[in-house]
Amino acid sequence: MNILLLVISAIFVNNFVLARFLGICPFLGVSKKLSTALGMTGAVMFVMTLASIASWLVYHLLLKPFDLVFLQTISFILIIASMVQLVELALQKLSPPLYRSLGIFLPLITTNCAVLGCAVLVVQNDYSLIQTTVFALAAAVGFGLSLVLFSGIREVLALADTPKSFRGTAIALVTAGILSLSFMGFAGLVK
Amino acid sequence: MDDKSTITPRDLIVSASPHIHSGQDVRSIMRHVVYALIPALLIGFWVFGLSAVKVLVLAVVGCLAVEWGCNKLLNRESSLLDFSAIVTGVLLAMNLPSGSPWWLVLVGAIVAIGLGKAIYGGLGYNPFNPALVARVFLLISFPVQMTTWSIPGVDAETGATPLGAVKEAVSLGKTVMDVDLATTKDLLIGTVGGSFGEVSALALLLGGLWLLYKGIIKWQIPIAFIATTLFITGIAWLIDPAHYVSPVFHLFSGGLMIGAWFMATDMVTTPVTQKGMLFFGIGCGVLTAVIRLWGGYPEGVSFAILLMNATTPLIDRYTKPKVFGEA
Amino acid sequence: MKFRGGIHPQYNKITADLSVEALPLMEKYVVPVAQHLGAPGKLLVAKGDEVFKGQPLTEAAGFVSVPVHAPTSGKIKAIKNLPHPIGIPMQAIEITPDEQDTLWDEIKPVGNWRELDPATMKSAIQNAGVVGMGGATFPTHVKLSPPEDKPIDYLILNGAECEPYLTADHRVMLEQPADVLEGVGLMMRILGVKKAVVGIENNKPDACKALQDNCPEDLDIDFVMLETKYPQGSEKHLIYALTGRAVPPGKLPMEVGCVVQNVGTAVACLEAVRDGMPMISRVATVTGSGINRPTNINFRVGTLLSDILAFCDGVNPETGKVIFGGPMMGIGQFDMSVPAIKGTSGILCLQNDEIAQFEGGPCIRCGNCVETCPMGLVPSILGLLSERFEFTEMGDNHIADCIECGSCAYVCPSHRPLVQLFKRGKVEWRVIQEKQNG
Amino acid sequence: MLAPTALLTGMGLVSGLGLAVAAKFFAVEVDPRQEQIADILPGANCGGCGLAGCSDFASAVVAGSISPADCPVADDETAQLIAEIMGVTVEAKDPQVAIVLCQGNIDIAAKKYRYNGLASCASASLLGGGDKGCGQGCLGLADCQRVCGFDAVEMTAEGIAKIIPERCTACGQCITACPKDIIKLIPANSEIHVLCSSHEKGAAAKKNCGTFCLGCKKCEKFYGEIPQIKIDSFLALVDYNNPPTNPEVAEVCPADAIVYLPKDKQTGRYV
Repeated sequence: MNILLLVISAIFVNNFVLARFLGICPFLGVSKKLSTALGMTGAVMFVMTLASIASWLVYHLLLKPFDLVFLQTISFILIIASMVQLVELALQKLSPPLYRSLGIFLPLITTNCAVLGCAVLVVQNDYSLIQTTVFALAAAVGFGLSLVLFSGIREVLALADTPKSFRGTAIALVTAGILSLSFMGFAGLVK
Repeated sequence: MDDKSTITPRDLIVSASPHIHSGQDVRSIMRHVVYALIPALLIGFWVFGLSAVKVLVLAVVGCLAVEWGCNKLLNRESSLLDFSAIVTGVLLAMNLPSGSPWWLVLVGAIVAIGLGKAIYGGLGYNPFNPALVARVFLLISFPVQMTTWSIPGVDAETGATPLGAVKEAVSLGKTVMDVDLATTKDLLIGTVGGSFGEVSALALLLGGLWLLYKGIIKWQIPIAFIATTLFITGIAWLIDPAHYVSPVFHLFSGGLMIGAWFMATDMVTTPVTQKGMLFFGIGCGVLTAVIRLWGGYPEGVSFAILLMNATTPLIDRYTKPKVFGEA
Repeated sequence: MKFRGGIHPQYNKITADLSVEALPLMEKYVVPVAQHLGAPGKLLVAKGDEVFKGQPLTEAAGFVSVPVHAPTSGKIKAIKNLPHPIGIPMQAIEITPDEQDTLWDEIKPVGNWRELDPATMKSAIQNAGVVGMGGATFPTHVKLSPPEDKPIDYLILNGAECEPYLTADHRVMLEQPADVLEGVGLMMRILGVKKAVVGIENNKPDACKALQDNCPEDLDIDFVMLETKYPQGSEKHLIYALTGRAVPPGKLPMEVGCVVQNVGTAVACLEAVRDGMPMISRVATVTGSGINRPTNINFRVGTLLSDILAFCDGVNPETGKVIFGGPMMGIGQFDMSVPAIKGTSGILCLQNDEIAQFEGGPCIRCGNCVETCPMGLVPSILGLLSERFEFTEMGDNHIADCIECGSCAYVCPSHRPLVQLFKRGKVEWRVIQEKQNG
Repeated sequence: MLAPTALLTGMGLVSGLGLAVAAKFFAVEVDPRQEQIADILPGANCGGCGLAGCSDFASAVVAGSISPADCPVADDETAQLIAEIMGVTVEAKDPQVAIVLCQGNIDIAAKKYRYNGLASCASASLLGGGDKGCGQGCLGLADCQRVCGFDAVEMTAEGIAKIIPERCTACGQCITACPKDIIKLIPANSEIHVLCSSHEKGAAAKKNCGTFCLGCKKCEKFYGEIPQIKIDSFLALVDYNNPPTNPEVAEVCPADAIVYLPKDKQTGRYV
C-alpha cells in the first residue's frame, strides 16, 4: 500500500511539474509536439531512474560512511551529467530525428532541477532503494504525463487564432498555470 | 418574360458548395443553453433570495464587459452577440456561493473571459471551460469566501454543503450515520447549502434533458459521467457504508448535475468524436468520484472536468472515427 | 445496410409530378469541347463548316475521352474560349442553327443489344459520347471496361437522386422505365454480370413501381428502396447500402465487384446502341424558389443558360444564386451565357434568403460535422488545418477521401466554408504528393 | 581534505571512462562545415530556396546539391562567406525585389459576382478564377501577405497587394502563393514598370478595369529601334535585362498602365 501511495503521490498529488514546479524548462521547451514530448519523457525516465539509484548508492555507500554528506550536490550533478551525456550519445546514434527535435533541451537535463530534485528528495525522505526506484520512476511518469497532456494542448493551440502578443511561450505559461490549478484537485489524496 | 432581364450577374452570389444550410447557428445554441438554465436559476433565486440575483447580474454584466474590453484591446470584431459570454457569465454565477462579495464575482469574470478565453483567441480556441477556470481559480485563491455557503431561508447564517458536511465528519473520525444528511427531497428541490445554481438537481436535470431533446448536447458525456460516478461511489458504499454515503446522495448533491449536463458538455473544450465523448464522460466520473471519496476537497466535479479538458486533444487524437471502407 | 452519418435536408422536390418538356430550337448553341473527366477530344471541324444534328465535332483523344456532337444542323460560327460551367472560359464550338434540324446521314442503329458483342457496343457508346449523367461525367465506356483481374458481380443502377430539388432521374424512371431497364440489360451484357440492383430512395415509390412493372423477364434485377438520406447517391455509400460491401479508401467500386451507373446513363447507352444516337440531349430539372416556372426539361447539350431560364419564364428579382447541379454539390454560375452540358442535371435558382451564407466564424468543436461525415473524417480539424496551411497534415488526416458532399458545411453552426477549405487542401495535397513521388 | 578529493576524482574518472567507451560505441560523423554554414545563414526558415529550412539548406550545400548563392534571402557577403567555407567561388548576383503587376483596386476594377467564402486568394480562385472581372487581377485577399516572412507585403485600403521593396528579400514565397501569377521578381534598381498582367484585347480589358494595357504599342514605338518595352499578345512587358530609363514613357501610355516609380538609391524605398 505504501508503494501505491508513493506512486499516486509522485504522479498526481506532488506532480513534479505541476505541483512542485520542477523541470519547467523542458516542460515548456519540448512540448510543442506530442512525438517530441514522448521522446523527452523516455529520456527523462531513463536519466531520472538511473541517476536516482546511482545517487542513492553513492550517498549511502560513499558519502554517508565517509562523512562526506556535504558533497551531496556536486556528486549528484556529476552523476546526472554523465547519465545525460550517455543518453545524448545514444540518441544521436539511434534516433537522429528525436535528437534534433530535442535539441538543446537534452543536454539541459543535466542541470534539470527535476532530476536533481528527485535525487535530493530521495535522500531527504530517507527512502529505501526499492522506494527510490519506484519514486523516481513514478516522478518521471508524472513528468511525462504533464508533458504529454501539455503537448496535446499545444498542438491544438498552434492551430488557434491566438492574439499575436500571446502566441508562443506566453500562452503556454497561462495554459500551464491553468493545468496546475486543475492538478490541485488531487490535493489531499495522499495525506 | 421581362423578369429575365432582372438578373445581373454581378449581383449573383458565388460560393463553394453546399448552397443550402440547416439553419442552426452558434447564437441559437448558446441561447438554448441559457433557456435550459432558467429553471435552476429560478430555484436559486427562490432559495437564496435577492443576493443570488445580484451575483447573477454582476457575473453576466462583468463577463460581457470583459469580453467587450478584450475585443477592443485585441482589435477584434465584437463577439458579444454570439451569446457565449452570457453563457459563461450565467454558469460562473451559478458556481459561486450566493453570498459572494461583488469583487469576487468580478475577479471571476475577468479570469473566466480574460484568462480563460480571450487570450486564446476567443470562442472556439480555449482549451479549458472558462467558467470552471474562474471557479477553480477563485476556490484556490479565496477559499474562505468560496466556501461560505448561505443556509437556505436563513439569510444571515452560513454552514456547509451536504458533501462538505460528510467529508468533515468522516475526517474527524465519525461515521456517515452521525451526520444529519440532507434528504433526497431537499437535494432534488434545492433547499440545501451550496453554490447558488447547483443546488436543485431536479431543475438542472430538466434543463439538461431539454438540451438533449433539442439535439444541442449529445448523450455520451452526461450519461457516462453520471453513470461512472454512481458506479464508483456505489462500490465504495457497498464495501463500507459507514464511511461512504450512498451513490444516490452523490448523484443529487454538489455540482454533479450542473457539471455533467452543462459544464462537461461545453462543446469547445470536449472531444468532437462520439467515442471520445464517452471516454471524456467516464474520465470525469472517475476523477469526480476519486476526489469526492478520497481527496482533500469535498467536491471534485470542477477539477475533474478541467483535468479532462486537458486530455481532450489527446482523446480526439486517438478516437478518430474509422475512414469509410478502411479495414 | 445503413451507412454512418449523412443528413436529412428539406427535399423540396417540387417538380416531381411535372412531365419532361422538350425545349424548342434556340438561336445559338455553344458546345464546349471538354464536357467530361479525362482528355478533351480533338477537333474535327473548323469555323464556317456546315454540320448536321448528331455529327461528331471532335474525336476521342485516347481511351478516357469521348467526342462531342452537334446538337442540331447549322453553321459553325466560331471556335474559341467561351464561358464554361466550371467558371473558367474553355474551348467551345459555337453553332448557328439553320432551323432545318437535319439528322446526320451516318446515324443508324447499331443493332439489337441482346445479340451484339460487348466490344462493338462499347465503341458505339464511346462514339456516342456517353458520360456518367449523375454529375461526375466520367466516360461510361471506361466504367464498363473493368480490368480482367477485377471480376464484377453486380451492376448497380443509381436511382437514389439524393440531392434535394432535383427530379430529373425520377422523371426518367417514371416516363421511360422500359428504356432504363433495357439500358441496364445492355450494360449487364457488356460487363457479363448476371445480376443488377436498382437502388431508389424511398421518397420515390412510384418510380420503383414503374420500373418493377416494366422489368423484362430475361433480366435478373433487384429493386431496393433505400432510406431517404443525403448522400445516399454517392457511389461508395450506395454500394454499401445495397450490398454491404465497403469500397476501400482511394479505390474504385470495381475493387468490391461493383459498377455503378446512373439511370440517365442507362437510357443514353441504349439510345447509342439501339438508334445510334449520340448524347446530344439530356433531362434536367429547372427548379428553386427563384425560377418563375419550375419544371423538368429535355434540353440539347449546348443550350445557353439564359435560353433555359427564359423558357421557364425567367427568374424573380429575389434570386441570388443560379446553380448548375443540386444545392449540395452544384456549381454556382455568374455568366448567363454559359451552356448547359452533359453533366448538367439541374439548374437551381435560389432566393437570397435561403442561400447558405458562409461567415467563417470560429469552429466551436460541436462535433456535428464529425457525426455527419459519411466518410468518417474529422472535418472540424481538417478545416482548421486548411486555414493554417497545414496541408501535409491534412493529407495524413485523409483529406483525399473527402467526397465533397457538403454534409459538414450544411450542419456547421459556425457557417464555416468547410468544403471550400477541403477543396483547397486537396489541391495542395496533390501537389505535395506529386513532389514526394518525384 | 583528501577523502573528498579522492572521491570526486574517482567518480569523475569512472564516469569519464564510461562515457569514453560510449562515445566510441555510438560514434556519429557530422561534417563541421554544416554547422558553420547554418550559423551564418539568415535563419528565417522561409523556404525560398525550395528546401525545408536553413539547416536543410546548409546540409544541401555541404552535400554539393545546391550552390552557396542559391539562398535568395542572403546577401552577397553571406554567399561569399559560405563559398569560402566550402572552398568554392560564386558569382555575385544582382539584388532583386518582387512587384505586384496589377493596379486594379476596388475603385476601378469590375467584379463579376458577389463572392461569399474564405478570405483567401487561392480558395477564391477555385470559383471561376475569383470575383474580379479581369482574369489577371489582384483578388486582394492577402495570400501573399500571409506567406511573407519579412512583413514586406502591404494590403492597400483599396484592396490590392503592394510590395514594400526595402523589406523584400526576393525569397519568392509570394510568387508561389499568388494564384493569379501576377507577382514577379525584378531587378531592385528598375524604376519603370507595366503594372498590368492582362493579355485581354483592349475592349475586353477596358470592360473589366480602369487601368489596363490594351496593347497599343505606343510604348514600344516610344523607344524606337531597340524597344525596352515590348508587346506580347496585347500586353506590354518591360525588358528587365535592358530596363527602360526614360520616365516620359509613362505619359505616352493612354491607359495609365505604365508607371514610373523612382527609388531612393540609398534605401531602396520608393520616393
